[in-house]
Amino acid sequence: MSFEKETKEVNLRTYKINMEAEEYSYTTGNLGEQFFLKIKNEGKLTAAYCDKCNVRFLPVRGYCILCGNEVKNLVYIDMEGVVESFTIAKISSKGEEFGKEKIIAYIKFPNTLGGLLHELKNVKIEELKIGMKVHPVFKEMKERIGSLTDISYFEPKT
Amino acid sequence: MQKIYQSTPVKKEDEGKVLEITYKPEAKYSLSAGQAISRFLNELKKGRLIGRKCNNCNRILVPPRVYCDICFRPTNEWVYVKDEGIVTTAVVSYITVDARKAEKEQVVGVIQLEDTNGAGIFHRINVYPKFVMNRKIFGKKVKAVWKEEEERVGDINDILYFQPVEELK
Amino acid sequence: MNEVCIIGIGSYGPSPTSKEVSFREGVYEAAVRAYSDCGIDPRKDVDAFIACEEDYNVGISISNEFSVDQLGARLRPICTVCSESLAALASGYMLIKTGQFDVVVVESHSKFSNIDTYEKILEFAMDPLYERYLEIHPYYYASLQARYYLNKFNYNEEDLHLVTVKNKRNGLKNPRAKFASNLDLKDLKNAPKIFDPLTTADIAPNSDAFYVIVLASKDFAEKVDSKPIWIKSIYWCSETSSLLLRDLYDLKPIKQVSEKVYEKSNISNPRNQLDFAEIDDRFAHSELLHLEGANFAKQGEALKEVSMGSFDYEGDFPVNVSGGYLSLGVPLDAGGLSRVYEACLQLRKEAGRMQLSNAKKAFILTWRGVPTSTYCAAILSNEGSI
Amino acid sequence: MKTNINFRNRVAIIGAGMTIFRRKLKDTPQELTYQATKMALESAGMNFKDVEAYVIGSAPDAFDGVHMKGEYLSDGALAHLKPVKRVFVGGATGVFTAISAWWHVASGMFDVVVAVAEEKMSSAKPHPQAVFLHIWDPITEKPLNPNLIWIFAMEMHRYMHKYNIKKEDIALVSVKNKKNALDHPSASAAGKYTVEDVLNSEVLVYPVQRLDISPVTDGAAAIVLASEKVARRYTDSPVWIEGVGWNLDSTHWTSRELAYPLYLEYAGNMAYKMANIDNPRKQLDFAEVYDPFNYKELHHMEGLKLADKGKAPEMVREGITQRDGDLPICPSGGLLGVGNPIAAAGMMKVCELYWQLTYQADKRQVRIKNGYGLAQAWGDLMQVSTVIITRGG
Repeated sequence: MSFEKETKEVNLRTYKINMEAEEYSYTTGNLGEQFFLKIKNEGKLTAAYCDKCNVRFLPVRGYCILCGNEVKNLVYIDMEGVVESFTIAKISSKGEEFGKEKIIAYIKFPNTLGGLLHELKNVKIEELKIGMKVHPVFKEMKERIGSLTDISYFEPKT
Repeated sequence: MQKIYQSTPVKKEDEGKVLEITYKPEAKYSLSAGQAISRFLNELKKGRLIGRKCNNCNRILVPPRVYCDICFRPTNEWVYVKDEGIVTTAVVSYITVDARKAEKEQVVGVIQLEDTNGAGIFHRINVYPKFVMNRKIFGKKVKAVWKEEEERVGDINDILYFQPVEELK
Repeated sequence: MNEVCIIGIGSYGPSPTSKEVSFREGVYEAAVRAYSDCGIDPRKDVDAFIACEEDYNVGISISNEFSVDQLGARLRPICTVCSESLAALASGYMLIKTGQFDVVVVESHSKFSNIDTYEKILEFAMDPLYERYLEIHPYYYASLQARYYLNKFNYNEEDLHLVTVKNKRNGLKNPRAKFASNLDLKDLKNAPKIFDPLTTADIAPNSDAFYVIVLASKDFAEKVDSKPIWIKSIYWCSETSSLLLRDLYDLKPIKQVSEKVYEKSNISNPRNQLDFAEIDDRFAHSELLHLEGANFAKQGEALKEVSMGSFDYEGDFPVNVSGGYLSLGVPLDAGGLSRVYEACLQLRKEAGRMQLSNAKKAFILTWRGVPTSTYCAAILSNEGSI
Repeated sequence: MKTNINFRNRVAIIGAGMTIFRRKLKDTPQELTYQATKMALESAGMNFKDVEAYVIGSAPDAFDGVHMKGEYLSDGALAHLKPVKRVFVGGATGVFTAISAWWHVASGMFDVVVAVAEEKMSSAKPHPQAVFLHIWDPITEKPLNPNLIWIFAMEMHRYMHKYNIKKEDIALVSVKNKKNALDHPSASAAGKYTVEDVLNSEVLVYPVQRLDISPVTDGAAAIVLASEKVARRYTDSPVWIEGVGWNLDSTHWTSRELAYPLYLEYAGNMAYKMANIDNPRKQLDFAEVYDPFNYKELHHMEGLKLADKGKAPEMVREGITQRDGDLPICPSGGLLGVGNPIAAAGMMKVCELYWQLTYQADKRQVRIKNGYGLAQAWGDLMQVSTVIITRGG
């Protein structure tokens, strides 16, 4: 039948489906759980620390990404980060325009591999600069759930 | 020595005590049904089953395909097939799609359609569970019971179920 | 050492949409073309099949189930490889190298037009704990890369459009390039930077496409009537999956795959020893990173060379004469096979208006796109023994 | 197909490791992948830096809840800047991951390759079974709202009907495997059960009852493969991969005879031919056939020609498949006893080949006579089988 083809829209069918679960609930791992609880309970950022390589890295996981040894400890890191790059986001992950654009930055922290992606606020677009220093603003204690959304945004150090 | 890692189990009674992060997925599609299945669905709306015949192996493929999977050549022609066939297997489900207990049990199975040379269709079968358990339904002829014409939309559910042609005892 | 070659290529598409076929029918169309290209019967001659696909791109969980019949693979060894399709091709290459297989078929396709919630599915590929919570279009990660590159090497944001214009114009000579255009710089200058600093024109659109490639051992290739294109070397690798742990200007995986294929093909000066390249350009700046990583330009100088015309059709080293992804569209993971297809046409001297006069050795570099760090590279040649 | 016994490059399994299998593990999918890989490398006397390439196996993305799961898991294998790819053939993935790693080494391209399989089934809500809805034909089957178990119940009932097999005989497989698993340190569903326990367990989809099924589980398992020259450097007792086979039947399962797995016969033939085995019943010392449901073990013994069609239940009844029988089947305890984190469960069976053939299986150890063991897995829409044959001892 590849030798002839129906082309009329009225005869061709499109079938709507989804392949969703209702929800996913992800465990965070032993070290990850501590990382998120430090944010929730203390308003502090931590990194995984490999004593063999003497490196700290973020996001945390129970193994060292450099040497492959197990990692069991977190260390507090200096929360004053540096903007490595930024963009002004207009489209959401639903493919729709945000009502208000968001400034998104990739932020690195002193002596730490990796970093975080987060929103920047309290800065004018023309003042945005790679290399600027920013720090996190946490939500009220009672609103925190143990997630990176417990950080409302980052803002420039004043 | 066998190397087994002692990962961290979460016991059922500890659910809710470990931190978890939730996410709601969105994965929606508008699938092109294509040449063969578009026609199949449109014919269901008319209360008919249609297949594609391969003139090389003489099978009628239902649901239809534009290619023959055995001969690897294009199928040759559209053929209407009877909405009757023989039950080759059947089961009784007591659970829903997400593993909860169903309010009412349901019989489903495979019906090999008549005169197709092997085409089977998966659907509900309207028969008492006991005839599944004693396997009396196996090998018996069943016929499709369709929705009313105005309720049909061109979907596999336009067939309500298959029903034995003769009463089982 | 037994050599491996491509003896048959087949495609249906690429095109912006393909409503007339289901994904299985599209694959069948491509398969028929590939098998007739080299005169083989899949029911008799093929030892193994590989389908390259991902469940959430197809819309079926365990999409492997639905990969069989349309390839003629019923009751045959067939499997799914979930990666960039050039990595799937590498698996076919390895199967033949074991000496246990003579003919292996590799399939990959995109039915992008079936996917209603593409952005959410891409977000679903990101780390569930550390990368999804901002609810932004995942392409913004590429935006961060683009700004970082421009800033690091002191370019203006508008300079990026040079890549876009080159590839969109190259595509005008390619009948398969449905997103080709005779855009020029001033068209793009004031375009809104939806993916700041990128405009939507600087981002390759996704497309529908179906590709089937037939691989064979040298022994088999000699027995059939075909124009074999030899796989001189092929390699693939990934960096950490965490995009937070990668640098924004990260050439490591690109260097790794290209150096590996150069080494295996005895290439010390790629720009001189190779004739053209098909390189991932799904974002305008990606082509630059990839050119620098693969050592076709010094770090920070790819954009300068683009502006000088070095990589044009008439330039000293043509890059993406097919029009690249910016003109062909990205057929999701089938991207690698789409580039293999274009390169084979060049090497067979069947490329029509875009035919290069001196096309003997091709370099292909593919990336799996955001959020991955998976890269694949291959060197193809129309000349046999090494 | 020119499948033959003349390997260009011989491939050995030189290490195996796994996590415990449990209903739910706190560790992330990446961490589980890491843990299994680390265990396998330790058992081989190797480190992450010694690995040249990785093959990842995992079943649907819809379980872990990550699209392009192979990319995500590769970080846990520490596959940084190394070739890594994921292979996927539904439930048959676990064994296939080992097969794919085999061709990486057998091609001569790599000397040391890790095959690691992971599955975390506890993430999907409300129940992992619900995401199985998406494996059916989206247009002609999914709208009937099928539960996963329906498909297997239909196959089981067809098999029972065709060969007149009794549920009591099928139940013996659950009893045997759950008992075998008492000796497996990773097991999550081991126990002393009777045929009556199985027959009295909750009926889910007649003829399938609760204890006919292996439980959904989290876990990971891995092996290390090496070329002959590297294997000889690390061990005096390599376990050689002698044959591999895989095969898929048509997508249209409703048009197939479900009572017999023809695709498995073909996959088995491919592997037997490569391994030069012409009488598997005599030549194999044991087999880890795939047992996500108890009837599947019987079905697969027949497809692998370890039993005549419809006769596998007799062998179980006569005790031939017990650990101390003539042909032990699933000495590990199988999926029914150890648990079923899909791809990881298949890989667990390949790990068992390594442990048995290197005499590391402790209380599970079977008698090794000819040195051949076989592992097999199965999946998709009752459609695919993967087979691996190893020799050691």
